[in-house]
This record gives sequence, C-alpha cells and structure tokens, in this order.
Amino acid sequence: MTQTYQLAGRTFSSRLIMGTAGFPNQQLLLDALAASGADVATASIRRISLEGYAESLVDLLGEDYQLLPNTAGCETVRDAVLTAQLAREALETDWLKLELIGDRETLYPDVVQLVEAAEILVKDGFQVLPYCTDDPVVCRRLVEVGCVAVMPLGAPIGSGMGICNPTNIELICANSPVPVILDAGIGTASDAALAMELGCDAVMINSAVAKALDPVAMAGAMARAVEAGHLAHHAGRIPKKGYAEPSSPQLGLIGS
Amino acid sequence: MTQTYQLAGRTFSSRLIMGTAGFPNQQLLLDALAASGADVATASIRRISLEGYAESLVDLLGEDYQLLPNTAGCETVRDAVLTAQLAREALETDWLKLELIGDRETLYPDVVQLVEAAEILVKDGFQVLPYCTDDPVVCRRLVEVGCVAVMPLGAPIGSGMGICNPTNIELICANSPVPVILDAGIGTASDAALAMELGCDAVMINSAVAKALDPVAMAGAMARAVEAGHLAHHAGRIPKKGYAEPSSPQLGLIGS
Amino acid sequence: MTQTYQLAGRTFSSRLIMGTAGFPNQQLLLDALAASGADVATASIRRISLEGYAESLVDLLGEDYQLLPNTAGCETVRDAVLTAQLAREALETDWLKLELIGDRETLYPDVVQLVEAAEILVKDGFQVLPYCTDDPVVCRRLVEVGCVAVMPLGAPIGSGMGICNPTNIELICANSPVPVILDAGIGTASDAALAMELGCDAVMINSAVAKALDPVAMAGAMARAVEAGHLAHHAGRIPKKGYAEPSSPQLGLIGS
Amino acid sequence: MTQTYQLAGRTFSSRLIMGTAGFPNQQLLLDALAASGADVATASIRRISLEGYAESLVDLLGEDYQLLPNTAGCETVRDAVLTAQLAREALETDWLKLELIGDRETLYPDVVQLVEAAEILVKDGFQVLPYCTDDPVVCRRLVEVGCVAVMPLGAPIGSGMGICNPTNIELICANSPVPVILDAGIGTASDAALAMELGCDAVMINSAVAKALDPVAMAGAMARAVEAGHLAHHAGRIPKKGYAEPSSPQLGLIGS
Amino acid sequence: MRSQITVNGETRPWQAVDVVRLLQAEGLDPARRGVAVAINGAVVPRHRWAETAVQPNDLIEIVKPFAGG
Amino acid sequence: MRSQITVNGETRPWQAVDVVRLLQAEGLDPARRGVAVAINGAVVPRHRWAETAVQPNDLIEIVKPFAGG
Amino acid sequence: MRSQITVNGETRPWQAVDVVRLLQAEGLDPARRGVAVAINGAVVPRHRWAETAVQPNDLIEIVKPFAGG
Amino acid sequence: MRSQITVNGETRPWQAVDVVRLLQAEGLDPARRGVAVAINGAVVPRHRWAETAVQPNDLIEIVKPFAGG
Repeated sequence: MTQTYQLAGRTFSSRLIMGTAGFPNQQLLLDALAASGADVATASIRRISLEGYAESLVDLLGEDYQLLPNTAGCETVRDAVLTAQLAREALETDWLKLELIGDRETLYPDVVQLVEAAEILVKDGFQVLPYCTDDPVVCRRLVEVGCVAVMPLGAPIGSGMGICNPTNIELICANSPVPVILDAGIGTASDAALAMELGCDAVMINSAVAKALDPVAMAGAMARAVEAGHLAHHAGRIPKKGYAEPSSPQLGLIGS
Repeated sequence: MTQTYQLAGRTFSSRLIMGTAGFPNQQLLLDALAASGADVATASIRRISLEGYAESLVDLLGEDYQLLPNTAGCETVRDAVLTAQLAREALETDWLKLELIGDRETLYPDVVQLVEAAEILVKDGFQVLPYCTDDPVVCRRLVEVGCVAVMPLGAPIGSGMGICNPTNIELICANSPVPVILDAGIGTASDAALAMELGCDAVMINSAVAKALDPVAMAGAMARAVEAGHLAHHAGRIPKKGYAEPSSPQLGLIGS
Repeated sequence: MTQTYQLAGRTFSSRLIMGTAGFPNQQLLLDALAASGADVATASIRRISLEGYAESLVDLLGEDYQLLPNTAGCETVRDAVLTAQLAREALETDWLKLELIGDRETLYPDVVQLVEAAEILVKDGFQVLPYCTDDPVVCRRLVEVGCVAVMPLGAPIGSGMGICNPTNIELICANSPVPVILDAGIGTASDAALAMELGCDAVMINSAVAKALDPVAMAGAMARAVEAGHLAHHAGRIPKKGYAEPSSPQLGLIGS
Repeated sequence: MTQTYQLAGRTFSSRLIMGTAGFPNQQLLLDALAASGADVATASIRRISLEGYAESLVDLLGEDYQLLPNTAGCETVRDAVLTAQLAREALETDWLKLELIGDRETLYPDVVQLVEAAEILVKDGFQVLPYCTDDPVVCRRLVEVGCVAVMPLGAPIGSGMGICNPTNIELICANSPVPVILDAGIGTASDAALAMELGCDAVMINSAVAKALDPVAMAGAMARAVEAGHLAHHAGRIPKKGYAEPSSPQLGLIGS
Repeated sequence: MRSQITVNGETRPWQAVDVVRLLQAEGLDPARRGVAVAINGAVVPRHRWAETAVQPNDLIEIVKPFAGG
Repeated sequence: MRSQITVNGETRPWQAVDVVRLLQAEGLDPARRGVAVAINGAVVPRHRWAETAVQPNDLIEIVKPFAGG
Repeated sequence: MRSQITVNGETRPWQAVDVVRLLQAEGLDPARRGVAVAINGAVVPRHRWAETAVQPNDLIEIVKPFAGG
Repeated sequence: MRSQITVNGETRPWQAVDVVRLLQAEGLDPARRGVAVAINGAVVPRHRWAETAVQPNDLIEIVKPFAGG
C-alpha cells in the first residue's frame, strides 16, 4: 500500500533499514529482520579474529538482504576511507554508510571531516550514505559532493530519545533532492512514525529493536509504524488547532 | 498479529474505533471504514427530518459494524439520559458512548454531571463508555459506578493536537481495571501509536481521518499505527537515555 | 515593576505564594521566604503532639505573612470541612486552600467531592482557594459555587515535572473571572515563568524551593521568574514562526 | 545576586546580550537597552549611504555599551573576513560576532566555512564569538581554533520557537571550556530562563524584544528571566519524578 | 383554543391518533428501522406505538441515528 | 466499666472537666495561640472552652498549624 | 575610454585623489567616527587615508555600523 | 634483528610469503567469502593475493564484516 522508493538506483518496497548489532542471539536477529520486512541491513567491518563467529555475516544475510557496510567508530578521514575500501572488497558492494565520529560521548559525527571523506569516497566510486547531524546546510553540502542519500540523526545513537529536533528534520526533508533516512535515536514505534510524517523517505533502526525485551515484536511494530507514518505524510493530516471542532452534527438535538 | 481484546463482553480484533461524521461523501466514509479495519463505528442521535438522508445509517453500517451511539452535544443529565434511551431503542443496542458537554468552546465533558449520568444509565442496563477528561480520579469514579470502559480525551475534539498530557493517560492506563480508549485529539498516525504505547487498549478517531485530504489513506495509516503502538507497548521498549550507546562493536577497528 | 493583584479582597505585590514544608531547617525556611518576596505562606493543620515543635508556625510567620491554611491529606468532604473550621479557629483567618485528595499515588484532587466541599465552605463564610485539576469546566464550577480563586495543578505535587498541559492552563486563564494560581508541579524557574506567560495571576511553590540544594538561591530564582513571566505575558510576545526572519539589515552588504 | 562572568577577558555583570535591530524607533531601542541591563550590544556593518541615519550607532551607544559587531548576511569566508576587518576599523574593537550564513531560508550557519573563517580571524587577532549550530562537535572545533565563546542557536533567527533541542545545548554547556551564549530563537522569558538552566553563560536576544508589542517591558522580562535561570541552574533543582511526593506532613490528620 | 402537540420542537394541532398514525402524518414509514420516539421525556417502545395515543400538549421527540463521532 | 474519651485518636479515662482543664491535663497551655479544639465533629471556639464540659465518650480533636504546602 | 572606480557597487569616473578627498567627494566627513574603508579587499586604516591614492579600477567599500542582531 | 610484520596490530616474524600463504599461516581459509586485506593502507584485491608478496615491516589489516548498526 505504501509506494516503493529508489535508493542509489535500486528500488525497495520497505522503508525500514535494519541494523544487525546487539541482538541477544543469531536466531532473534534473523526473526527480527524477517518481522521488520527490511530489504537493507547494515554491517560493520572489523579485524578478523580466529575466535570470530564461525559463520560469516555475508553467508548469513548476503543472499536475502542488501548489505550496507558502515565505518562505525572511525574518527579520521584516513581510517574511514580505508575501512570503506576494505568494506567494498569484503562485501562486493559500493554502498557505504559513512560514519565519522567526532565525539566518543555523544557519537555525533564530525561534519567537517565527514564532508571531506564523502567527497573522496564519491570520487572513488562509492554510493555514499552519510550519517550526519540534523543540520540542513551540512545535508545540502553532502548532496553537493555527491552523496546518494543523507542520514541525519534524530538523537544520540542508542539513546532512544526519539527525534530531538523535528523542525530540523522537517526542513531537511522539505529541501533534499536525495532520500532522507532518519538514523539514530529512535526508541519506539511512534518515533518511527513521526520521522516519516516529517517527510523522511526511510528510517534506520538498530538498538530500539535489538535491545527491546521482545525484538521480534518490536520489529513488527517498527514495520507498521514506518508504513503508518509514510501513509499519514501523504494523506494530508488535519492542521493542529488550539480549539475544538465538533465532529457530530450540531443541529437536531432533542429538547432544543 | 496483535491480540484481540474484550469490550463490554464482546471480542474485537481491531483496536481502532471509528467515528462516522464529517466525511466528504458516503463512499469515502465506507472506503475509509474498510481501510481502517475497525469493528466499531459511532453514531449520533438527532431529530428526524423529512429532508434527512434517504439512507439510514443503520441500513448503511448496521450489518458490518457494531454501532456505538453517542450523546454528543448533550449538556444536562436529563438530555443525555433520554438521548441514550432513544439511542437504545433506535439502534437496538445497549452500548453507549456517554458525552456530557460542559463547555461549548472546548467541548470538554462536565465530569460532575458525567459521573451522575453514568450511574443512572448503568442502573438502567446500559454498557456505558464515557467520554471523560484525562483525570485518573474521575476515571476511577466512572469505573466504580459501573462503566465498561473509559474514554479520556487526548486533546480538544477535532483539534488534532494529539495527546496533550501523556503522563495522565499513562497513569490512567496503569491503574484501570477496564479498557482505556483514547478519545479526541488525535491528529495523525504517530499520535495514535503513542496512545497505544502509553497503554491504551484502543483509540477512537473521527476528524483526523474524515477531514484528512485523503481519508482512505489516513484510515490505513491509523490502522497500522494502532497495531504498531500496541505491539511496541508489549515489546518492552528500550529506556530513554541522556547519552549515546554504540550499536556496532567497539573493538577490532583498523589502525587501532 | 509588575502590577499588584487582588486576592480575596486583599492587594499583594508578590505573585509568588510559598509553601513552608520540607525545608532542611527553620532558618532556611525563613531565609527562603525572605528571598522569595512572597506575601502569602501556606500551613497545614495537624493534631498537636507534646513533642511538637517548641515554636508555633503562627508565632514564627504570623506577623510577616498572610497565612493560608490547607486541608492537605483530607479524603472526604467531612474531614476537609472540619479541618477547614479548625484552621479558621486556630489561625484566625477565613482563607483556605481547599485540598480534597482523590488518590494517594498521584495526590490528584477528587473534583466531585471538591465542588461539594467548596460549596459548603463558601456558605460557611470561607475564602476558598481550591487545589484542582487543570480542567476548565471544573474550574468554572468552582467559581460558580463562590471560590475566590482556582489553583489548578501543573503536574503531580512534588514531581517537578513543570506544566504537563499548557493548553489547559491557558484555557483556564483565558476564561477565569477569578485569579488563577498555578499549584503543584513546578520544578525550576522556567516552569514558573511559563505559568505566568500562560496567563496565571500567581504561582504556588513548595518542594521546588524547599528541596533544592540551595533553597534560598532557588527562592530568589522563582521570585525573578514569576516577575519575568508576568511582564512577558503583558509585553506581547512575538509569534512562533516555522521560519527565520533576519534581524540585521539585509541591504548594503559589501561585495553585493 | 548573580555572579559576574568573564568574556574575552572582560568582566560583565549582566548575562544578557542585546541586539539593536528592528526596534520601532530609536527611543524604544535606548529604553529597552536600559531596561535589559545589558552591557553588550551588537551592531552590523553596512555600506554607508548618504540618506543613512543622521546619528551614528557609535555616537548613540558607544559610550555606554561594549559594541559587538557581526558579519550578518555574509555567505563566504572572504566577505566575512573583510567585513570583520572593516568592523574592527570602524568600531575600534577586536570583538566579533562571526556569522557565516549557509542558507537564506533558515539563516543557519555554514559550519564548514565558519570553522575556516574563525581560524583566519583568530590568527588575525580577533576575539571571535561564532554564531553556530547546536552541534557539540562543531562547538569543540571552534574552541580548538581559538574562539573565545560559542553562540549556538536555539532555533532559527527571529522564529521565536525557543530552544528546539535542549539536549544539545546542555551537552555543549557541559563540555565547553569557553562561555556558551545561546543565540537566536528566544521568543519569550521562559525560553531565556531555560537557556540559563541548561548551563548557558549568557543569552543573546534581539527580535523577541525589538518586535514585542512592548519592547521595554519585554526587555525587563528578559533581564529577570536570565537572572532567574542562572540562579536556578546553580541552586540545584529537584529531579523530575514520574510520581507525586506530598509536601505537607502525612501524619496527624484528624479522624485518622 | 384548539389543543396542540409539539413534535421535534415544532407545534402541531392535536389530533386523536396513535403513534403509528402520527409518524405517517409526519410522512414517515413506521416500519422503517432506526426510528425512536419519546413522549414527554419517556421512550415509547416500537411495540407499543400502535396502542399509545397522542394526548393534547404532548412533547414528542422523533429521532434516528446520524453520522457521529 | 469506666467512661472514656478519645483525644486525637487515643483513649483516656473520662474526667469531669471543661476544655481548659482538659488542655492543661494534656500538658498544653490554653493561652497559647494557634490551638483549636473540636468535640464530636464540631469546633469549640476558644471563648467557649471554659464553659464547655467534656462528656463521656466525646471524640476530641486538638490541633495546631504546622508547616504545609 | 575614461578610467573608472567602483564605490559601494556604483561606478564613478576616476579622479586622482586620496581617500580623504574621495570621502569628501562622496559627501562624507572624514573626521566622523565609525567610518571604515577598504580598497580592493584590503582595509585602509584611517591614519593612512591621507597618503593612499585612489587608482583607476579600484573597488572601494565605505562602511559604517548600523543596528544589528 | 629479524624482520617483522604487523598483522591486525600484532607483530609477527616476517616470512617470505604471498598474501594467500599469510592467511593460511594465520589459520584462515583464503577461499572464504567476506575477507579483505590491506597492506600499508592500501587494499589488496582478492585476485592479486597470490601475486602479492609480504615485505618486511608491512602493516597488514585483515578484516571481515560483523554485525553493525
């Protein structure tokens, strides 16, 4: 019932992008992904370790999901670029969720380095989806250097605070020529619905599902919430009024 | 996927109750009701008029929906009680959405008269669902006099402001022995999802759907939002934190 | 600089009413009251106990402040009325802050009993200031039975949540023929300023000052905040706009 | 009663910085500045025009206020730097409110160019106070390049929306080694109080005073609000609780 | 002066009829679902319409369901 | 069994005294400001303490103001 | 074609004058406080106005403070 | 002193091997999907592993995808 959308030249029906980290176990990850209906799932790139999981994430998810590698944890342009190039080699995809962390406390991006790294990676042939602040000017700059989407944060990663500044998200959506994917901060279903109502094209969620008491139920909730918010955005909501307006007819009351 | 719930001894699968007033035309009303998946639809009782709609609401909806007549517009116990009795006769149902308006500007209920009328109607054999304020003590009183549910308002009727005081709604839900149905104020999908996340058993919506630019799309949005919020409520959301928490693994970064 | 106001026929310059309970010690109570600039201070009525404070509250504050006894903790009309009558005898004042608690968890008033008790006490000659919910209809009823002011709650007593439903407080202020005193819920200075900006005539504060780390500094903060909010309310604030409007001149830029 | 604070090596008693634009007339500007108690007032630099005001802003305010010239309207590093140098020459001060506009609709800063221009101007001997986004990482970068304060925005200039993202402002204040001055977005007194409660060292206000119906009264309101918020921040507010806590004693009720 | 009745707030000359006839006189089909009648503040159940005579000065309400919220 | 009274919820053996004496017996100074007394749900004004006798089974409340919110 | 200069975005015929004379020619009082001048993107300090000659094609900015936010 | 290399931050004695051998020496299956290698900050594509010799003092990163957000 919700329309499909284009991301980096591919068409998707689900507007929910799922993170894969922090699930209690692998089965819950798989069940939650299924319940979410997501087409795209994120991955991180880390040094291999001999004790590492027997099964590789590629084998686990590579067939069923478009994997979106990230550069989580990188704090310099150099590390982000190399991590991106290793990700492309390892996952055989030029898609990249570019993260360039500027502060370990808030995990907020360093937007100055982010724009620089995005420009380098776009020139290197990547489809860059940058995790950025909710700054409309930074988002415009990222589009100018060739990013295929922007991923503004709603609140600090994993905080579950929802969308701290709906005004900025709405401004970004109103002016963006590329898809806007709300990333980070979602805590529950109404947050995801709100993101879509503000005009986002998709929502990226990890902790809110992985760390919920029942990840599979929450994944189902998020799937419905994203559809609900998307439909509501296009249905043309009633304006907010400071006063009441009766729904039932006002004439024909008995005794009147 | 969401559990059914009991209301006045009957079991329903949809947790969305739809108002029927103010749709652009009858076909949009029928289509929106279908898209909403609602099992229960409200009606008002008014003096018959010869120019009145050719088709009766009973003929139109009586077969497919549990009709819930209201006493909208009544400002005295006497008028509300008589309107209720006429509704029972006209619709052959003892279900009643009791409204006792205390102020024509805000359409807020007069809770003192409301408790009095509810007590009379319960003794008279009605299944009373009172439209009330978000006052936990008033809600408890209404249950004590025998109401089968409470319908606290989120915001003034038709205002689309959403839920002005989530704290009160959550308190009411946490302590209510009967179903809590959020009534009035819903403006868009995320409001409905929030109502369910606060613990409501159902949501009653009219203007937000009837007055939306695309009522059918908004009805579909509300259906999903109510399911999303209900699932999220039971999935056990992550707590809101004032700080960030990384989702991707923190070890094994390159260059580290 | 802020105008005086009338309460129960008396004129006051300070729009801050202070509670006297829960201060770390008597000296901090006296210093905080002085820093607050309040003219009115509340008191409770309790069974005398031989171990009771050597000094009486009347001797301590009676000369410098208009004492406003309350019926805190009363849960029945009968107890509230008798407590009020004992308060009048003990404090030689017909002023009364009427509290009729309907729920020990939230300490919300039982508005049905509240209206009943208010009517009895007004007839008995009291100047009744009822602690009530933020329900505009209940406030109107309380005025109709003769209350000299209404004291709607901003949030549960002692919660420090501020004003949970500014819409209701603004509605009450816009229509009230008697002074509106925001009671309960204030947590910090901006909450008190907001109450006045919404149109309240005064603010009643206890826990936010008594339980602050530095009660005297917080009392000074509240005194300024109440003045600030009162001035701002009458200064005619700029409207909230969804867009920006430059303050500096837009013409005459260099290089243009 | 509020402590003084240091800005660029100078000590000030008022924590309110006033803009001077958009007042109905010169007398209201002077009266509002007086009522605000501000020590610092901003100015813009524009091409001289023969029809220009007879009286110069320097003659009008230069004796009584520390003038803080801005680079409002500049959209390139080059224009901002030259405007800053002209301002220094014209006003004989090395203080500068650096504005580098990245978007004419929102008047949001272009933080990438902003950091670049700040670095140049600091090296050129300016005391740079940059108008920036509420991005903690950008604020840290601005401090690293030598800015003497940061001026994060609360909301779009002139919007009166208040502080859209209190979480970010609080984060910035908690970590900033230089004074944080909330700039832009303030609509009324409670907004200014909140800014200080979040930990800001000062608040910069223009439109909220200049465009109020009564600019002088609003200036007085802002003066009190800034003091109130500053005192409250240091007084140690009570925590927000989801439940009630009685202030009056719970024992010794009659009839108990 | 002739006796009257009040139907939905409008006065009518009284006539010696039962409720069924009254509805017909008002142009309504008594068999139609969803109609309810109250006389002087008391509901007259459908099964008693035929045996209930309209009295002078009766205050009569004839209602049916409409769309509502 | 001997007659009793209840003072602030505690039972006491009844004695034939007026309210002034009762207060004294309770260790209170009747002249002190801020004290109020109710017997069986009715306030006894200070000026009538001396003439008001305590009866067997009286429910007596003796109160004073405390800090409050 | 005659040489020109640009003053605050408007072209003027060039004349062999220093900055003090230029200001006077523009109807401004060079002694007045708050005026600043830049030529071709570089500020000309007040103490160097008298010795700074205006050259053909100079881009000249003459500014002063206004109210601002 | 013997030459060394650094693999994922840990030093190893250098041996004259290509990348395929190196992975095997590290206990990894070179045929396994999802593995990527960088030497001295430059990615070595899988198809060049066999022809790429490990040099003394090389800084080598061997990575694979993990769960991530």
